[in-house]
Amino acid sequence: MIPISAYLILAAVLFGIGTVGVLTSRNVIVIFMAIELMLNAANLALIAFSRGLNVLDGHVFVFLVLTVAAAEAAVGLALIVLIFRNRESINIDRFSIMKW
Amino acid sequence: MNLDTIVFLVSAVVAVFGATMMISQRNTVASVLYLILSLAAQAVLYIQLGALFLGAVLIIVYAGAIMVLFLFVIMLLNLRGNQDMGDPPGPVSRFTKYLVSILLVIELVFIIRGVAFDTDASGIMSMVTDDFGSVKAVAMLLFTDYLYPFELTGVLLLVAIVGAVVVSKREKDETPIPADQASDNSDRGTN
Amino acid sequence: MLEVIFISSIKVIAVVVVLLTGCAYATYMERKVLAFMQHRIGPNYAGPFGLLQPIADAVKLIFKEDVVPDNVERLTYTLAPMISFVPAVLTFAVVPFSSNFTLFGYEITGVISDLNIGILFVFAITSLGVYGILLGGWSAGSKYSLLGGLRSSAQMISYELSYGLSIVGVIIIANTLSMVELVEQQATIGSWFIWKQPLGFLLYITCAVAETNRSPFDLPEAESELVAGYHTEYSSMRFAQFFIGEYGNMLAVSAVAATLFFGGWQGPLLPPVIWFLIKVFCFMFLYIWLRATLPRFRYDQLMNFGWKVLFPLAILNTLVTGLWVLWLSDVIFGG
Amino acid sequence: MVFDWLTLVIFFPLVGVLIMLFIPSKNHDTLKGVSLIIAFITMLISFGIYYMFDTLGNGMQFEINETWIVSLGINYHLGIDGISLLLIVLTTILTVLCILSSWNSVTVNVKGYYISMLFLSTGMIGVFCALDLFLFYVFWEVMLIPMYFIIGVWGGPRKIYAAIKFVLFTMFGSLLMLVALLYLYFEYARFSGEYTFDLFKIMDMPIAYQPQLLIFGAFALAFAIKVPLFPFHTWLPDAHVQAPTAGSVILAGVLLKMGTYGFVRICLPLFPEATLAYLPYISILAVIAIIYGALVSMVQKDVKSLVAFSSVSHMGFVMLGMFALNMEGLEGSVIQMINHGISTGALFLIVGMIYERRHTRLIEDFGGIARVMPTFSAFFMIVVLSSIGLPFTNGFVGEFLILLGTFKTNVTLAVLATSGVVLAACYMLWMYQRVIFGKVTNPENENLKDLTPREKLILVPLVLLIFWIGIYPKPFLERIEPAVKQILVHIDNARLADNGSETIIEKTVAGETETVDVAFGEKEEIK
Amino acid sequence: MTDYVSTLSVDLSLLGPELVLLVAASLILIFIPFRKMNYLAPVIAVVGFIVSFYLAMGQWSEHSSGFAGLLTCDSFGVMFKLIFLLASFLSLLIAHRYFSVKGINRPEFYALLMFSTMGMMVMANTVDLVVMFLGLEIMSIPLYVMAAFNRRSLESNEAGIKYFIMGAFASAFLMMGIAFVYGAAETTDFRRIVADFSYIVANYKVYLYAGAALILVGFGFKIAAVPFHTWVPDVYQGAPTPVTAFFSVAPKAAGFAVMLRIFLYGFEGMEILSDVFWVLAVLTMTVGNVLALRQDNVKRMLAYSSISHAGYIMISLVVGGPEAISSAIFYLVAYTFFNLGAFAVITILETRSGCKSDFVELAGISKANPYLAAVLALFMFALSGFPPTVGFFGKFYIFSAAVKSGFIWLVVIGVMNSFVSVYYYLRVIKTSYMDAHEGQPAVVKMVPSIFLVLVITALGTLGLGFFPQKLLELSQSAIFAFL
Repeated sequence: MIPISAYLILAAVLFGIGTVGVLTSRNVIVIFMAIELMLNAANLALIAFSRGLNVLDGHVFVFLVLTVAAAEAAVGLALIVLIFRNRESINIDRFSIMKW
Repeated sequence: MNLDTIVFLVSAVVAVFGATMMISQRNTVASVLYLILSLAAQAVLYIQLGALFLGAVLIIVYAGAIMVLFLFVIMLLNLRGNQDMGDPPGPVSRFTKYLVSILLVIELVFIIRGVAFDTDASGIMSMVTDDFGSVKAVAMLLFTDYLYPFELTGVLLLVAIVGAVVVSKREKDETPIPADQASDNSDRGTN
Repeated sequence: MLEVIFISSIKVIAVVVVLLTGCAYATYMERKVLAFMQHRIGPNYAGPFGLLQPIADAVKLIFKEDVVPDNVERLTYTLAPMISFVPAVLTFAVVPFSSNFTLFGYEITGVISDLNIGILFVFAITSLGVYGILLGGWSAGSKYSLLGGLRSSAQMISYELSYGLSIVGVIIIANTLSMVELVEQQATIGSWFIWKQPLGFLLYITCAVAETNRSPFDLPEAESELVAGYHTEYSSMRFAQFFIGEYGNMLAVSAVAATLFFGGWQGPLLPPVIWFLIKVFCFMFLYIWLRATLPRFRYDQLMNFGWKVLFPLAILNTLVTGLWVLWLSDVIFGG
Repeated sequence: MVFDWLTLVIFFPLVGVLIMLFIPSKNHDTLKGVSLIIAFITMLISFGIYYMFDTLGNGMQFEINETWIVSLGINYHLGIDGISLLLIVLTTILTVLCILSSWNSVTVNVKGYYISMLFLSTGMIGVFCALDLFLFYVFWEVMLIPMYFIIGVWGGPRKIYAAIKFVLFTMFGSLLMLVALLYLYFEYARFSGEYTFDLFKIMDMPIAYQPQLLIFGAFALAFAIKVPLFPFHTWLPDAHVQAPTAGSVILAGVLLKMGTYGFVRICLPLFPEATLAYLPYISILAVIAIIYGALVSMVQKDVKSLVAFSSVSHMGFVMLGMFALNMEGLEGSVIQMINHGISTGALFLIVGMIYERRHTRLIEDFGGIARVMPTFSAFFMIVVLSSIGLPFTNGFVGEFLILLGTFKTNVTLAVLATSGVVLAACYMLWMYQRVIFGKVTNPENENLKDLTPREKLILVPLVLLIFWIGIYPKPFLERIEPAVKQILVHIDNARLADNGSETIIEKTVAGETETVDVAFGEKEEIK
Repeated sequence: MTDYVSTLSVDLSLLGPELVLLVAASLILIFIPFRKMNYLAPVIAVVGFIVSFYLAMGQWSEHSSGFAGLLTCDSFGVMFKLIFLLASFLSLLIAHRYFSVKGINRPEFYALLMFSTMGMMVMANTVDLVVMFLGLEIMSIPLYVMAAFNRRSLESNEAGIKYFIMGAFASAFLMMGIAFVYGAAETTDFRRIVADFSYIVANYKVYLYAGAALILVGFGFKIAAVPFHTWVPDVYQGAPTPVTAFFSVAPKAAGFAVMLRIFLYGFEGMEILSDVFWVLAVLTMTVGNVLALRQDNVKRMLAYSSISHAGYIMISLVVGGPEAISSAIFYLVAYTFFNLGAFAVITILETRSGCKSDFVELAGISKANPYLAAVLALFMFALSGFPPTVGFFGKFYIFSAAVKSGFIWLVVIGVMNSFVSVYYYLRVIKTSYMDAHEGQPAVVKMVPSIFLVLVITALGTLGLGFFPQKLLELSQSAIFAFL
């Protein structure tokens, strides 16, 4: 049997990779995907906990989070399309009419 | 080294590999593909953890819909190959970012390890009943105890639809942004 | 343990072989049926009645030169045909093709794997099929391909919703997601779900045609506008993979339709596998018939039809079915 | 139910503000008229209060104590004693004079100006009446707003700098005061279980020595900046010089008094032990202020900044007298507050009058004014003498009492302070000589017109007051005396305790000391 | 099968205000295709807000929960509902004129505003982390869109995408935190967490603390606490001004509503939180203030100022206890009034052509629009905490709660910050009243909707400053849920 902590560590690593992605990437789409990865890491943790605790609430949460991710994706991608139309770039550093 | 462990190790490695490649690719489409790879590996882990239903949902929703949407957008914007990504950032800012992130990972890993190996009772998977993670069991919870959040997700999706339409729908009388404004790259405001 | 693996492998190989042959002969069938419908003869040189034509085609495609245009994205260009082909094959992993039978003293189940979330698995897999088309269209670096890819992905995403919702009615009534159980519940013709879910079936079959990019929803590869759509730049085996993918998908949705609405392998007299194949090929015939009969939609008509007709109908169907089941249960079990 | 005179006098100017809001901003004359009438009525009300004031009464009069914010124990508690009374009257008089003096000099945004003036007078009177610390703080801060506008909008060339400096300096002190005030509030709640900001209730509470020092420091800083005491005075020359005439008058005449008033009303009775502990330092600072202010005044080229620095010097006297902590010193200190208001106010008015004519304030631009403007010169003379403290003028009474009080406690300081009087004579008279006497060197000065009736009307009441206080100060002193005695009671108690034994305080408030230490202990941890 | 039916029966009256908003927003959406009826959208929205407000007031004394305990209706939540409704209502009035002038008056905006408000209400009215998360998302997604609502403005686009990325990033942290809390406590319901707190801490302390930390990071982004504040100035500057007005008040209030619940009720037993918040509060106040000092754009300045105000409110998180909570509520109400008022003035000034809210553009408005300038000055004084405005009393109340618990040094830092803030707030007044301007300053056309906003906010700012008693009582009784 694999200990639950192994899954949690994996989730933490994925979460960390997502964070690195958000902080270092300059491609908006990749940043966005990294955020999705972070959400998925949370999902993995939820499922692992759910298994460890032997209750199903975690599964329900994952279901809800997936919905949230879908909703975010819809709006986020629409925004990316919008700004690309006007700016012709997906490099986050180019979005600097105002400074970060 | 039984089958479970092998499956876990392989999936974990693939998941991490996909994630790492995803953030390090310069080609956006490749990034998407690597993320899908990582998600597929995660779906395997879900199933291994007894979340059969959610594993399928992960593939259907994420790989089947969300990532398609990503690809669709990339195609719509016709981003081919290396986009204008400018000069690489200075070593200092890059270093700080990596440092912060790596510290975060290390911290989380240590936290988990610390707990897991102190109290193994909770760390080891307990045996579960057959219908653990089945559609029925999850749905039972979802439509009884968690009815309220479930209904809220409905609202959330409605909101997302409205939002996406508002952002992307061109009004009939809408004029494009004048060229001089679009090229205005000067830094206004101070920070 | 080893035994199980061995039997499973044999089953997998058998299914894949049958599937590939099915695909090949689906093309033959299409050409033949179309020809008859148009008062032509169709392929008739290779072999008797042109029966060897698919093999000749395959040989031709294998030996053709593999042309790769210059400005393609190598990785995705190579991957795309495979991605479009694999899901079609994978779908059959959960489709029961027969009842359990005994062969050489081994008890063999009539399905490769009886997942208790079988239908979800089917949807998970078929939803991946779009990647092949999308990536193929994008990576080829041609306008036609790109437009074809875009159209097809938009179309598939749009119809996937109704596609999914159309079978929810069946699932609600059957109260299971396992394909095997579904088939078992339709033992007699009277218990086929088509009778309980006529609207669901119509929606399903319409969406399935759109999902597989078949006429009259074949805009991604509309010859008159886009040459050949997403596979314009493909040739030789890569093209063949796309082709097999398309027909494989047709077979897959047909198999699912047969399983969900027409009792799968259930049937009198004939062996179950034969019944299954008959039902599947009936649907294949339906596809061809549609192609021969209906003109192609315009793109906006297609989208409007999907979102404004099919989707609301699918929701309505789900709602009515749900209410019906609730109400019925109240009546039968006394609230 | 007694009629609430104090509320009336505080908020009557706001009635004017309300009326003026509805007058179109083009009607300058109406606006001026309304504001003058309102200010005048306010002055009459304050006179009424003056006459109704019971000279023999001990403690607060006209007291009003209504609940305001019940949940926090904040009351609308007003009341005046002699000290407040005189300052209120001074305020209302100066407000009227200021409005008169700005009649022609303010031409832009007239409406805003007069609204600010009336608003300001509400704030100032409120400070002098408030007996609830919260209320006091509110009025204290409120008056910053109109003053900021008066300096910033209608001021001189560096008005913006001066205005913001004025606000920031005052804010800095008062915010620390707020913290101290909150500390007192909870300390009292711990002491008695009742949440209140009432000055007299808090006065009854013994405060442990260490925290008392800190709290006194916070309050004293706020007040010292306002006074301004020596190292905190730098905002004053800027504000005075840049402010319009009326602004300078109010600033010098009333606003500075709020600082000293704060010392008298809050610091001394509330923290007697800390007062004694701080006494030497403050006295020394006061003496430094006296001499420093005088010396700097002497080298000023600008009349207005000369007067401004002389304020530093004069306020030093006030502080010195106050911290003599005896009857004479304190009485003198209070009288000197009034005096300074009158004479420095008058000086600023006079400078304003000449500035209106010549649009310069540099001493070297003048000379021989006496020839062309004899009446002006005469008034100027009287005011200058009053400022110096010549006998028979008000300045003499104040400074004499202060020096007398100081001599009783510390001869060295008194001697040093006396030199300030001498220096005052030097710079004032030297300035007067250069401006008024001699030949008319500058041709522009030849055609100056003498004072108009309006200007005379402004100066006459001040001159009358100068002589009244100078010759017959009894009515003022007898009103101050009971109040001063009250305050000295607190000080004497502390002194007794102090002389008896260092530890008496600790004993009397032993229980309290402990809790306070706990509170501070927590604070240390947090730090 | 029958079980489903019985559990489905729920009391919808608890959701009254939310449902009203939902229905009104849907109505607006339904009317969109009928272009001629689009003018109805703001009307429907206003009616919706008023009805919702009325219903929410009716819930004041109701303390009950529904939906298997996931929906909690208590006075704390209701208080916040009222704050959100007030803020949204005022923002809506501000928005109408501005959007008409800018040519982006699309009815979807009002629907989004109502959805967002509904999300906030969901957030504030639950003790379950997951529901909070969903509420947060329902609130945030419309906000992303609203930030980018001026589709033709690059600044607005940028604001949208930046806000989106930061918001989604924060959500991910939040979700990870929730996962950890769930792992530690086996539940996300705070009532159960509180009940078993000592057991959880004894056994799963690390998970719980890690979860709390991640949640803190997530909400840190939402309320723009330093060091998670970097998105604020750009988003505030870029978004359409009425939207900025809304951002600066309502989502912040929602964030605090949740944080108060989480950290002062759910995780009350964690002593370390006080220290963490101490540092965060000081940083937030100070950084916000110091950076605000050197801004040349009023909107940007107000953005930094809103950061520092969040810092003041965070003091109440440091302190804890009933006083602190009610002081935070009081301050949020007060802040709603004067901050929205300030933005209302900025908005109406921006309806002049080519105006970008730089400081220099304020010069001379006191001549052309004396009343507007006066009201602006009033709000600036309130922001900087001068009596007799409610801004002073709010700060006073928060500081007094802190002093009471012995956080004297924190209060000293707080007042010093508010001292610093005086400088830049007065700069606005300075520019509008004292700076010279060239040419004839443009007179701004006043419209009834903005006039109404100004009257409400100014009366609120002054009236509550003079007579805070009633609001004090309300905010003190609103903390019933914590006792």
